[in-house]
Amino acid sequence: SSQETSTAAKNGESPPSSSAPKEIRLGYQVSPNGELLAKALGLLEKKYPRIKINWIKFDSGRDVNNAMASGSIDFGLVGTPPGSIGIANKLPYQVYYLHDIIGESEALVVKKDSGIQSLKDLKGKKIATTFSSTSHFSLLGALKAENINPEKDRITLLDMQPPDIYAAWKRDDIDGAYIWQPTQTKLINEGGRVIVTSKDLSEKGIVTGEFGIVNKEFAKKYPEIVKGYISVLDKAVHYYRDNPKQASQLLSKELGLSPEESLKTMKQIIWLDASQQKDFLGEPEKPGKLAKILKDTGDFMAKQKNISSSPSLAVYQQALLSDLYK
Amino acid sequence: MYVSTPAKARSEMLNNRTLIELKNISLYYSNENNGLPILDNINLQLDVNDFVCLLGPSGCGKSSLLNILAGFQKPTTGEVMINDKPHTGPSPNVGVVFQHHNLFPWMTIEKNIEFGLKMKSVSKSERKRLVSYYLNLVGLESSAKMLPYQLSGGMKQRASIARTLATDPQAILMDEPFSALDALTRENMQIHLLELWKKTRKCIFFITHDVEEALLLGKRILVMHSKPGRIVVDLQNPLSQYSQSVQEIKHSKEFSDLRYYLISTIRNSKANNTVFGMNH
Amino acid sequence: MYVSTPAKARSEMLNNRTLIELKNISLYYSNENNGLPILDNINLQLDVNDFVCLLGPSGCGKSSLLNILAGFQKPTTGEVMINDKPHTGPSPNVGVVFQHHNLFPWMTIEKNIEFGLKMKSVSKSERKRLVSYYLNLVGLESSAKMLPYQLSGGMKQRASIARTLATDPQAILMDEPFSALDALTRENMQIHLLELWKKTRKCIFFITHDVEEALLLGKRILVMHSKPGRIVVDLQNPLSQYSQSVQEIKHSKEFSDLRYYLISTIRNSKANNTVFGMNH
Amino acid sequence: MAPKFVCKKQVLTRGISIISIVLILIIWTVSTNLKWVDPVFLPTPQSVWKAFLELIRDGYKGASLSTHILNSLYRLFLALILAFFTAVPLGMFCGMSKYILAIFDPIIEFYRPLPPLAYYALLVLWLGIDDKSKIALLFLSAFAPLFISTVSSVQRVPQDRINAALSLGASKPKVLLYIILPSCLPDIITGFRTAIGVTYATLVAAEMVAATSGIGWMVLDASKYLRSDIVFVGIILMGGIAILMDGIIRLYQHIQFSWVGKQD
Amino acid sequence: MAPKFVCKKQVLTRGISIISIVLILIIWTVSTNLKWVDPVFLPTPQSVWKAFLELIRDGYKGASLSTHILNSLYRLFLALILAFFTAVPLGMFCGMSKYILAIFDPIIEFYRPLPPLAYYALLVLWLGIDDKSKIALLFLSAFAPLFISTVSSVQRVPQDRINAALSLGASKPKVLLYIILPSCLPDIITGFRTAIGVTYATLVAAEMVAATSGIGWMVLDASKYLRSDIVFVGIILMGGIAILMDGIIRLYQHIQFSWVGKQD
Ligand SMILES: Nc1ncnc2c1ncn2[C@@H]1O[C@H](COP(=O)(O)OP(=O)(O)OP(=O)(O)O)[C@@H](O)[C@H]1O
Ligand SMILES: Nc1ncnc2c1ncn2[C@@H]1O[C@H](COP(=O)(O)OP(=O)(O)OP(=O)(O)O)[C@@H](O)[C@H]1O
Ligand SMILES: [Mg+2]
Ligand SMILES: [Mg+2]
Repeated sequence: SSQETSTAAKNGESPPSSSAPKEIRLGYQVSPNGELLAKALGLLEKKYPRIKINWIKFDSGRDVNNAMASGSIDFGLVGTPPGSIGIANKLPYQVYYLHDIIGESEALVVKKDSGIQSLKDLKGKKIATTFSSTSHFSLLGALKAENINPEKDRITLLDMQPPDIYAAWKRDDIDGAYIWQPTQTKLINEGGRVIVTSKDLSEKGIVTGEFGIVNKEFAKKYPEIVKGYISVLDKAVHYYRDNPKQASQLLSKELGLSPEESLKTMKQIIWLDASQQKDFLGEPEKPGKLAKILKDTGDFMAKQKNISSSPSLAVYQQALLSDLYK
Repeated sequence: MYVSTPAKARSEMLNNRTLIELKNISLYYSNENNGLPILDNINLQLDVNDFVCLLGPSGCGKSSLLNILAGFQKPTTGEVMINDKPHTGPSPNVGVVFQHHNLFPWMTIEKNIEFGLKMKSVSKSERKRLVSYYLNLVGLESSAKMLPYQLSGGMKQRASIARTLATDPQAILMDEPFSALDALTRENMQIHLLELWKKTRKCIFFITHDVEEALLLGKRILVMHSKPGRIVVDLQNPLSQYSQSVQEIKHSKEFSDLRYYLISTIRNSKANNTVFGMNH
Repeated sequence: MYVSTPAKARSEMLNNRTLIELKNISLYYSNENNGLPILDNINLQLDVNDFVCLLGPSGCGKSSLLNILAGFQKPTTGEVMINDKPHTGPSPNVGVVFQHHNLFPWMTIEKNIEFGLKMKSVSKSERKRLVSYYLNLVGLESSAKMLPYQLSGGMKQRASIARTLATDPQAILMDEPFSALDALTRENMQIHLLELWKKTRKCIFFITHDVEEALLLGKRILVMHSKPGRIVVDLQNPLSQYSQSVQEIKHSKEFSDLRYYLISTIRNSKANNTVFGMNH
Repeated sequence: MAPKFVCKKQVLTRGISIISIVLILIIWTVSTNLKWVDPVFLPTPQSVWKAFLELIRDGYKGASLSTHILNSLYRLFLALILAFFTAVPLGMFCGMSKYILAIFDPIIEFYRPLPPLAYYALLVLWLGIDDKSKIALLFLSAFAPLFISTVSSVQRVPQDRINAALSLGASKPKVLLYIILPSCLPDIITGFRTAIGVTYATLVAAEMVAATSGIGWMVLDASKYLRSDIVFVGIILMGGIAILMDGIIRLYQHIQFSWVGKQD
Repeated sequence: MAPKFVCKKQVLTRGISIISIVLILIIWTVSTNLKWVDPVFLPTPQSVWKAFLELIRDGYKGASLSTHILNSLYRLFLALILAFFTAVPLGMFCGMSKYILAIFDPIIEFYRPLPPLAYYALLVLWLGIDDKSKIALLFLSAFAPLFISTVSSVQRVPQDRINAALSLGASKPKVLLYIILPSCLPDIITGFRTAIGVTYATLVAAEMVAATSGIGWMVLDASKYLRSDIVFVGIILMGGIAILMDGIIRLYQHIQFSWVGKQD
C-alpha cells in the first residue's frame, strides 16, 4: 500500500477515492503465465488493498470478448485469434500487455502408428483441434506454410474440445490433434509423436500468443491503474524467473497439474516482462510489431472466411495502448 | 325451510314477467345430421315463476335447448333474451343441473356445494349453514368430506342438485336430475323441489323422460319432437292447481288422461320420424 | 333375431348350473365410511340362465357389488368364482354396461360397437352385419359415424348397451342401463332385452331403481339395504312365468302386491338406516 | 354458417400472429439501425439477409447451406424417431405396472437431468466421433420428456375404461394398443412437442464435437468468430424449421383429437 | 387391511428400484475394476468416493462443495420459480383465448427450440456475466416446457366444467383460479417435472461462462482437466439432488391428485 500511495503522490494525483475505481474486474484464463501467478500471489490485492479485486475465470477468448462487449469486465486475457477478431469487430478494448508467446505447450501430436512423419503426410487424415483457438490458428498456419490445402488434400479437420479429443484418440477415431496441455502430454503418453510445435511455427513467423486487453473507457479514466497492473504483472514474471519452483507450486492447483508438470508447461511458453513489451506494443509514433501479428492473424482468418474482412493495419495499431512503455 | 332474503323478496311479487325468451331459435352442429337442424325455429318464453317440464324422445334436442337457455351454446340463428337483455353466456342468474353430474373432481362434496356461495361472497358462517342445510336436503351429510369419485351415481347426482340449489339463482335449469335415483329418493327429491318452488316461485325448467314426474311437478308441460327438434305441445298443467296429495292426484282421471295424451304424443314423434322399431 | 351360434348352443342346454358365485364377500374402501363396510357378508349365486334384478336405495352398494361380479373390484374378504374357477379380473365372459356410458371417446359409435367383435377376431363381414344389427336394435343407425361427445345422454347409454350385447358374453351385468331413456325408448329396450334373454337364456344381472322394471324383467329379484350393504330380499319373480302382455301383467293384482312389498322393503331400509327424511 | 365462422376466427388468429411477428421485426430493424445495440451482437436485418444470400451462394466452410440443414435434420429425425419408438412403449409399460416402472425409474430419473455436456465425452468414447454419438445425445435428450409424459398420462387413463375394454374381450396387449395408446396420444403428442424442442436445443451441443457440418455447428462456429449475421441466419432457420414441424404436429392434434376436452 | 396391502406394494416397488440401482453399481464396479473401460472416462467407484471425500474436505478451486451446490441450486430455483410464475399464468391465458395465444405463440415457438449455446452470447451482452444472465438462460429453458404443457392442458379442460363454474356465479378470473388451475394442475406439475429436468440439463451450459462456482461449472471445469472422478462426483450429486426434488414433487402429486384418472 505504501507503494501505491507513493506512486499517487509522485504523480501529484488526487487521492484514490476519486481517481481509482471501487472495483477492478479481471477476466482471466487458466494459462501458465504471469497473470495467473500474480493472481496466485495476490499481488494486485496487496497493491490496491482498498479496491475490490474481482477475478473472473473464462474458458475461451470468445467469452472474454462477449464479457468485454457487455462491459462486465475491465481487464481480460485473450489469445491472438479471438483478440484480432475482437479488434476487427471494433470491440471496445485495447491491448496493454503481451503476456506470453506460445511455444511447445501447443503442438501437433499424431499417432505413432499412423505413418505420419511430417506435415506432408497429413493427406487424407483426420486431425482434431479446438476451432478458433491458438492451436487451430497454428495448425492452419503450418499447413499453409507447407502449401497444403486441407480441402484439396482431403485433410479432415475436426472441431473438438480437449476431453473429446482424448476420447477420440483412445478410440482411434482421429490420427492426430493440435492441442495444448495437459491433454498434449496425455496423448504423447498414449502413443503420440510430436510433429510440429507452436515454437517451431513462431520461428517461421506464425506467432501465437496471449495478451491482455483493457476496456477503452477504463484505460482512459484510470491510466494509473493500468500502469499499476502492468507493474504487478512484471513483478510476477520476475518472481517466476527467480523462483520457478515456488511459482510452479503456486500454479499447480489452478492448472490441475502436479508441480513438476506445471513447471514443464510454464517453461513451454515464453513469459514476457514489462521491459519486453515496448518491442511489441511500441510507442505512439512507432507502433509495435504486435499490430502486425494481429493483422496477419486477421488477414489469415479473413482468407479462411472466418471473419468477413480484416481491417487495415492502422486499425490494429490503434488498438495498441502504445503510450505505456515510453 | 331456509331461504335467503333476496329470493323471498322476489317470491312475493308474483307476476308473469318473462325471464328468458327464445326467439326463432335454430341450431346446427357443424354440417352433420344430414343437413337437418337439431333445433328448428323454437319460440319459447319462460316466466319468472314458471315451472316448465320438458318431455321428448331421447336425442330430440332437449339438452341442446337447455344449453341455449343456459347460455352455453350459441344458437345458429335467433335470439335469446334474459330479463329483456341479450343472453350471450353463462350467468349466475341461471343455475344448471347437468345431465351428467359435472362436479369438480378435486373438491369434496361440501366444497362443491360451497363453491357457488363462495363466488357470491356469502359470509363464512352463512356458507356453513347453507352447505349443511343442502347436504341434509339431499341426504349426503355423511359424505360431506368425500371426493366425487368416491360417491355412487345417484349420490353424485344429488350433490350436483344441491350445488345448484345452494346458489339460489333466478332460474334453475335441470337436465333429467332425478334419473339416477331410486323411486324413494326420487319421490323425496320431487317433494323438496315442489316445495322449494312453491315457496320461492323461481323459474324452473325441468327436463325429464318420466311423464308422471312431469305431471306431478310441472305448471306447464312441453313436448318436443325430433328431427328436427321442435316443440309440439305446450300446455298448462291443470293438476298443478290441485292441492291433493300425490297419491290422490295419481289416481285421478285427469292424471291418467293427460298421461295417455302425452305418451301418445311422444310416441307419435317416434312413429313419424325414426326408423326405430321392433322389426326383426 | 340374429344370434351367433355359440350362444344358441348354450341356450339349448338349459340348466341351473352356477355361473358366478360370491362367497362371504365384504368390501371396505380404505378406512372411510366410519369403519362400516360398504358390503357386508354377501353370498350370492348367479345361475347360467338367471335374470336377476337388483333394487336398492341410492348409495347402498349396488354398483360396488356389480364391480365385484365383473372382477373390477377385489373384495376385501371372501371369494368370487366364475364357472367354478376363481374370478380375479375382468373377463370377456362377463359383459358390463356401466352406470355411466364409458364409451371410448375417440371411436365413432360404430367403432365402439365393433370393438368387442374385433377383439374376438370376428370376420370383417360378420362384424359389419352385427354392428348394423345392434345399431338398429338401439335405434342409432343414423349416428353410426358420430363420436360419443356428439350424442345425447340417452343415445350414449344405448350405444354402450349395444357395445356390450354385440360381444355376446356368457353373463351381462347392467348398471341402471335404461335410466337415461324416455319412457318409450325404455319400453322398447326392455322388450328387446327380455326377448334376447328368452332366446339365449344368458345370465343377466340388472341393477335398476325402478321396481316396475324389475318386476317386468327379472326372473329373480334382489333387494339391498345400505350401511352396511347387504341383500335382504331374494325372491323368484312369479310374474316372469306369465305369458301375458306387459299391460296385462301391470294391471294384475300380483303385480301391485309385489310392487307394494318391494317398495316398502326398500323404504324400510331408509327408515332404519339413514337420517334422510323430510324433517324441516 | 358454422364452418365460415371457424374460418373467420382462424384468419383472425393468424392475423394477430403475423402482426406480432412483424412488430418484432420492426423493433429489430429500428433498434439495430439506430445502433441502440452493438451490431456485432445484434446484426441488422439487412446484414442477416445479405449473409443468408451469401450462405445460399457459397455455403459455409466447405458445405452448402442445404447440406448443413439436411445433416442436422437427419440427426434430429433419427433421434426423435428412435426416442418415440422406445420412450412411448417403455413409458406405457411403466405406466401400466408399478413394478416395471420401479426398474427403469431410478435410471431415467438419474440421467434425465444430467447436462449433455457433462457426459458427452463418455458417449464419444463409446460411440466414436461420428453421427452415432451425436444421435445418441439427441436421443437421450428426447427420451426423457417423452417418457415422463407417457408414464403420467398412462397413469391417468380412467380405470373404468380399461375395465370396459377387458370385459369386451381385449387382451392386455390389445388394451395397451387400442385403448391406452389412443387415450394417451394427446398427452404423448404434447410430450413429443416438448421433446422436439429440447432435442433441437441440444443440437448445438451435439454438433459441438467433431462436426464439420450441421446447422448447429455452423451457429457455434460462426459465434466463435463473432459472425453474428451468420449466427442469426442459423437461428432463424432453426426457429423456422422448428415452427414448421410444430405446426404440422399441431394441425394433426387439431384434426385428430377433436374429442379431447369434450367427453363427460 | 387395505392400507397394509398398499404398504406391501410400495415396499416391493421400492425394493425393485433399489435392486436396479445396486445392479448398476455392481456393473460399474466390475467393469471399471476389470479395466473394461478406460478409468479416465469411467472412473472406479472407489476413486469417485475418494474424490468425494476430498471435495468435502478441500472444496473445489476456492469454494467448498456445499457452496458449489448451493450456488447452483440458488440459480436453479430462482429460474424455476420465475418460470413457474410467468409460464403458468401466461399459459393459462393463452389456453383460454386463441387471440392471446396468437400474440405470444410465434415468439415462444421461435425461441423454444433455440439452443442456449446459440444465444447465450446475446444474454451475456445484455445482462452481463453475473448470475443474471445465467438465471435468464435457465429461466428460458424452463419456460417453454411449462408453457406448452399449461396451454395444452387448459385447452383440454371440459367446457362443461367451465360452464358449470360460470353458472355458479364465478367471474372469469375466478374460473381461471378456482377451476382451470386445479383442473390443469396435474398436467402442469408433469410439465414442471420436465422443466426441472431440462433446466437442470442446461445448468452446465449456463455455468460455462464466467462462473467460478456452481456444480455445473465444477463438472465442466473438471472435465477440461480430465478429472473424471470429480466429474462423476458432480454428476452423481446432480442426479441425486434431482431425484430428491422429483421425488418430493411426485409425492405431492400422489397425495394431491388422488382424483385423477378416477372421474367419470
Ligand atoms: N356436439 C355435437 N355435435 C354434433 N351433434 C350433436 C352434438 N351434441 C348433440 N348432438 C346431436 O343433437 C341431437 C340432440 O342432442 P341432445 O343432447 O340435445 O338430446 P336430448 O334430447 O337431450 O336427448 P337425451 O334425452 O338422450 O339426453 C342428437 O341427435 C345428437 O346426436
Ligand atoms: N372409490 C370409493 N371410495 C370410497 N367410497 C366409495 C367409493 N366408491 C363408492 N364408495 C361408497 O360406496 C357406497 C356404495 O356405492 P355404490 O356406487 O356401490 O352405490 P350404488 O348402490 O350403486 O348407488 P347408486 O344407485 O346411487 O348408483 C357409497 O356410499 C359410496 O360413497
Ligand atoms: Mg339430454
Ligand atoms: Mg350405482
